[in-house]
Amino acid sequence: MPELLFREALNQAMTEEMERDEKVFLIGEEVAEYDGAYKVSEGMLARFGEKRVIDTPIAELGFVNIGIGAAMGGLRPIVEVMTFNFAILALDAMVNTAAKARYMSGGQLTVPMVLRGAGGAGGALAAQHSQALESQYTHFPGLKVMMPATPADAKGMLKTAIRDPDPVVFIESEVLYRMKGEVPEGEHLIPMGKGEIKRSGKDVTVIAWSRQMWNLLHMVDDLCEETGLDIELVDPRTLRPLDEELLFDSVRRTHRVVIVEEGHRMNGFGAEISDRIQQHCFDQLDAPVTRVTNLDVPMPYSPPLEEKVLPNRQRIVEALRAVAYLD
Amino acid sequence: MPELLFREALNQAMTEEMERDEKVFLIGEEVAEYDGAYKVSEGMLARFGEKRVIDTPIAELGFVNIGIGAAMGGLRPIVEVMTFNFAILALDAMVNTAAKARYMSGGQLTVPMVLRGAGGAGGALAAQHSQALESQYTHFPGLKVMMPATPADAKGMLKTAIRDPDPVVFIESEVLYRMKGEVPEGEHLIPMGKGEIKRSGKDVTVIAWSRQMWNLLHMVDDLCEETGLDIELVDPRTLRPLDEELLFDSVRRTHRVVIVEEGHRMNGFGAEISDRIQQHCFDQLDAPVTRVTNLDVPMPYSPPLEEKVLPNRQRIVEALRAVAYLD
Amino acid sequence: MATRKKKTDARPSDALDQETLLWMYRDMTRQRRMEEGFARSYGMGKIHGFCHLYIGQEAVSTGSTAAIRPDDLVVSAYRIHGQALSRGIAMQAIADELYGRASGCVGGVGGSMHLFDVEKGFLGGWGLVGQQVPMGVGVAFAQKYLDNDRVTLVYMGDGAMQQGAIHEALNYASVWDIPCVFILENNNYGMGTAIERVSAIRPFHQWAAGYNMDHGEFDGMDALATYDAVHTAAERARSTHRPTFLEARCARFRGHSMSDPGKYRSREKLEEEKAQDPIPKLARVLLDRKLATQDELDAIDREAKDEIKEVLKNAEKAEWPAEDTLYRNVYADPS
Amino acid sequence: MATRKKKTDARPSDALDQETLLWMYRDMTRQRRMEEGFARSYGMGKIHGFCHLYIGQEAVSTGSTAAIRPDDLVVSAYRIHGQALSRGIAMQAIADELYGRASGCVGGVGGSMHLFDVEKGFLGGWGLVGQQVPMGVGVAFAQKYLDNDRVTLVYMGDGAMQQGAIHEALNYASVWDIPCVFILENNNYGMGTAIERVSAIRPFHQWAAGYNMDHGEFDGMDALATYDAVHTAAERARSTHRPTFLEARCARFRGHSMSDPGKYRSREKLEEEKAQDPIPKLARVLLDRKLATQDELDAIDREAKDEIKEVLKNAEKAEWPAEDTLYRNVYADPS
Ligand SMILES: Cc1ncc(C[n+]2csc(CCOP(=O)(O)OP(=O)(O)O)c2C)c(N)n1
Ligand SMILES: Cc1ncc(C[n+]2csc(CCOP(=O)(O)OP(=O)(O)O)c2C)c(N)n1
Ligand SMILES: [Mg+2]
Ligand SMILES: [Mg+2]
Repeated sequence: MPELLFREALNQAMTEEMERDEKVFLIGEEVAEYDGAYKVSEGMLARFGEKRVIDTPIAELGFVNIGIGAAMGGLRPIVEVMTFNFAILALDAMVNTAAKARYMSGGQLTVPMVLRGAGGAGGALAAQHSQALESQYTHFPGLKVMMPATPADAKGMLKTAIRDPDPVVFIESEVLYRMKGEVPEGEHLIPMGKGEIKRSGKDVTVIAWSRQMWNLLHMVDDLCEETGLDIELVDPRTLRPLDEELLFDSVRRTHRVVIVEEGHRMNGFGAEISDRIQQHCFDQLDAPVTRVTNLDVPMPYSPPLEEKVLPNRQRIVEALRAVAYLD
Repeated sequence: MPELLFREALNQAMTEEMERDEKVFLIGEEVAEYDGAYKVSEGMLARFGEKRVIDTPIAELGFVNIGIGAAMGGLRPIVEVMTFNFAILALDAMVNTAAKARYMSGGQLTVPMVLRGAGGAGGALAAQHSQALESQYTHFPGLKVMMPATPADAKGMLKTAIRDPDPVVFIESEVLYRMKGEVPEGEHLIPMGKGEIKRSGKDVTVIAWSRQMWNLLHMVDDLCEETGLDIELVDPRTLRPLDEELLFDSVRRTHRVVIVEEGHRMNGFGAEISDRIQQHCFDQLDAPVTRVTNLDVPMPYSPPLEEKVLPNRQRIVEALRAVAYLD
Repeated sequence: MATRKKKTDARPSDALDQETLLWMYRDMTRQRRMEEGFARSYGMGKIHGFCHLYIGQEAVSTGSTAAIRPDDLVVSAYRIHGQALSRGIAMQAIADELYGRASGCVGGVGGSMHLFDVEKGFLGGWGLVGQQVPMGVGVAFAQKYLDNDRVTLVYMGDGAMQQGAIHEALNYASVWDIPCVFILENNNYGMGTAIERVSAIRPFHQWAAGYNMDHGEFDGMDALATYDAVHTAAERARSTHRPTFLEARCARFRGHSMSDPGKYRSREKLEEEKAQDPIPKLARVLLDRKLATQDELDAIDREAKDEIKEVLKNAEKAEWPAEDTLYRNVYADPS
Repeated sequence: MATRKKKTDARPSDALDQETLLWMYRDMTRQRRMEEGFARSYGMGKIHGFCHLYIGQEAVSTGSTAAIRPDDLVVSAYRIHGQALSRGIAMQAIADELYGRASGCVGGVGGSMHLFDVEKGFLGGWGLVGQQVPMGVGVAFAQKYLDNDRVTLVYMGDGAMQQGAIHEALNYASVWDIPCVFILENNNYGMGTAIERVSAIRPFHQWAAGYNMDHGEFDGMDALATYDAVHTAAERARSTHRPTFLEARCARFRGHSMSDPGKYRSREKLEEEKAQDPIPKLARVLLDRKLATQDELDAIDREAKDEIKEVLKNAEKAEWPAEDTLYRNVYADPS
């Protein structure tokens, strides 16, 4: 299988879907002439022309609304936000219009669009540019939320998102754009709402997505060795709708859960997972569901401080030891 | 003690604080000449004049930002949003500016403001006007969130919020504005971050806030009778910072928890409470923490449908019976 | 780039035939009688939540609907009973919706603010002031992308004009040549707020010139003036893709919503506004041009009154939505 | 209501004395040499995250700082090293901040985009394009409420002009008579996007007339032209509370941020822009007016180069923030 960067995998997904369906187009800040702020859309303007790869001004509320209207009007927009920090300016459009259009119109309107871009910290970008905001979207019925952790998932999930009949919020990771992995060629589709056990293990279920799952994949062997635990890594991939049976199943086998998530702890998506697990696997849990999240502060700029705020190896190990009562 | 409507209690709090401190002022849509969309500011224009009671155009992002800037500039604004559904348009201002100003400036800037208005469903107002959005704010360090359930709490909490040195999101309930209760006169202050056991009981802890706590207060005797359970009602009042010890304490006595909350279930504030309880009271829980929330749909208009979506008595009873293993 | 009024030239509405003019009269009358009926039903607790009457502004919906094609598209806000009716949604379907019944035009889930009929090109029905405007630009964008010649009308109120979304939308429409017509219904009030208290921008249509966009204003209490302005703008959009910003000077005769006593407006001002009632205004044209007799006009009015009476009777007997309506249309049905 | 340019009248900057003019020259030179140093440090991995250089635009910060009082207030976006220095934040405190050290002007938590010094009236330092503008109006609102005569300058880029927040902010400032001066630094690009590709509004300051606001444009590559325009506007705000919208035509000589190769701008265009360099421009004035010799100007430049060298050396040795910095200032300390 060819190896691609994460951003190339996304590019391939968009390119293939745009070739397949004329109604798919890409719109956002710097997506065309600049090839994307993170080069995700590299070469797409040259390939598809300016009718289908469209630079916008810096007016998020406007262009996200235009994407929604265009979807209602018969198209399949891919709307790129440079980062999800900026998308808060357009949250009304997603929450009050996109999420509710089908419902309020008794099924007459549809909003088959993808809102995608970078989420999470990027490295010393400070408080306003380092937020993991997925739970701002998972809260709302009517939206779907996907967050891939590997180049292969990125491609397969984005293709699915583009074909989906509903608004999909597709959150990437700025840090992962430059990561490499094998990516299946052509028709590679990962179903909406389908998670994956990324590593089987029998002692502890570790749930994570996006960049945190990527990090775990690259340190899991060390973690197993250091703790003596056989870790199962479960990636929900789609946060809404959530593949809860996959999670519960794993928990029923391991009886212990650690959730590793980037972002603020309070009302982070991990709280929702934790609540569901304690509800559905109450008798199978040998320890409380334990979360490793950002420290509860805005993101500081200084690199040594940022390192402490993000989930890190030390805190993951502590959580693993805690749920396994190792001490 | 005098009896006041909930909205009169809020009015009294604002009036007293504006008399106490010249820097406090009220700004928002229809707050002045119209006396407030829900009459919360009735008579305040007449009393304080147009310098301190200010009508805005319908431009939420603008006037919330102006409130934040005014707070940085030395004032103590009370910014009224007609409902929190509309405040999504200004969420960027609260999340990216108000919440982070003190932190990013190394403590040089302060934002002593209150953002207040109606939250939750109001009665057949349909999908765009019926949202309980508290978890949109509790997620962010730097913000505080208060939600009173009674006229007395409304007054005491709002006075505290106005005096607080940090940005406070103060979410009222459209339905409660017309409810009556005893309200202490004068200097009545309820500390930030302090919950209350609103009814003591030994069998089940029921946690709720705002309108749902009000509803519970008015049906709790019936519920006890119907289920045979002695219910303890715990109102966190402030959601951030959360009085978690009060909650844990109650749970350690009753061993059973039901959380009743208005709004979407996924990533609702109840998920955060549930996560904390299972984390800190794991060994004391005799049943999973159980949540009664809105059904997972946008709010439909038709009254019989709306009734089904909101937490209702039948679902609360089922939850109580479930955590007590009554069947 | 103001739309030049060629005073001496023929107006587009001069070409309207008797049938169309009578349809316009009937359409306005039906809107009026329908909403008077809704007001009564609201008072009796049969309509719930918010209910914003359009009474007084009927010329805008009628005149602009007459000026576009059936396959054109309309996007609006929440004061939409009249526009929905003009656009061809059955009065019964509107009433049933306000009564929250399964036979409502969106099955009872939307209510007064959220009427839709995609087949009739009526795309609602939106409650966040001003936010339908960039969304409507998106609808129009899609028509151009699809290379058809459908035009999109995007309505907004004067209260929406201070929203950031409007600024973004006008810029997008102009810089990208989006075939839409913005129709600002300036009834002077956003709820209880007289527009001059909160807006530095006046006249609004003149401000739109700043976006390098054709613009103009018209008497929104006159169905024919509305027709003229919207027809010209719509044909411009159709043939050149250029958007136009139109300001309709109009007045609502009732409160903002059913709970508004309207204290912010003097009785004199209201009387002045009511003297501009668009329905008698069109009646005079019909009578002057001898296209109808007073008896015929009275008959139209009687029919409209009978119609709404019947409609409300039916609405009351209509079925409530089935419980499973709740869970439908949150997402597409699994296919 | 365009600001009339009385060509024959004396310009405010004519009254500037030698000391001030030399300060202006030194201030621009220090900004330039400081940022050249930052560029080198960034290349060596000592400055992290985003780093947006102001090189080319120094006349705007210097000219406008000279035009206001020390107790006036400044609110800006994220391209602010130069403005922070002009406003009196120590070069060492800026450098330490970019190096992420405890001795940075906000203790290392802010970095390049988030510089603040409230005592010096520099209120940052904001990363969401355009959102500082209504916030800045709020800062100015407070000064009027407090009945002092402090003026607030609110900076923004051309890329911010399509944001809804700008529309809302201009309307508020005008309708409420807010004593602020909006300074649009139009350097023609928002990141890689040439403004004419995404904006229907041009010239921007003319569009601001739609808000019933005084407005004007000036050569932002000329410190004295900047001084003139800002001084007039600031004194208007001070004495009448009326806001002004000013457009500075300027150019950044570097990429948007350190990672931008700047392919969207031709070499010729860049050379043309560099020919407008504001530092030699002011040098010519000083030499012409015989207020300085070339040797004296060269000495200023040498001092600036030495200063930044020293500053960067110190920055490297400065302490990292203590771990407990993390938890401070999320909320007010419990009192
Ligand atoms: C974003 C937002 N803010 C506030 C409201 C509350 N609100 C509903 S209608 C209205 C007045 C709108 O006035 P205008 O746009 O002039 O329309 P009109 O009612 O005159 O038709 C207000 C403030 C809302 N629905 N949405
Ligand atoms: C709301 C928002 N959207 C997008 C961005 C990403 N971004 C940062 S700077 C910038 C360009 C801004 O250009 P301009 O306002 O002209 O300022 P300049 O960089 O020229 O100083 C963009 C798109 C952002 N920071 N905030
Ligand atoms: Mg109006
Ligand atoms: Mg620029």
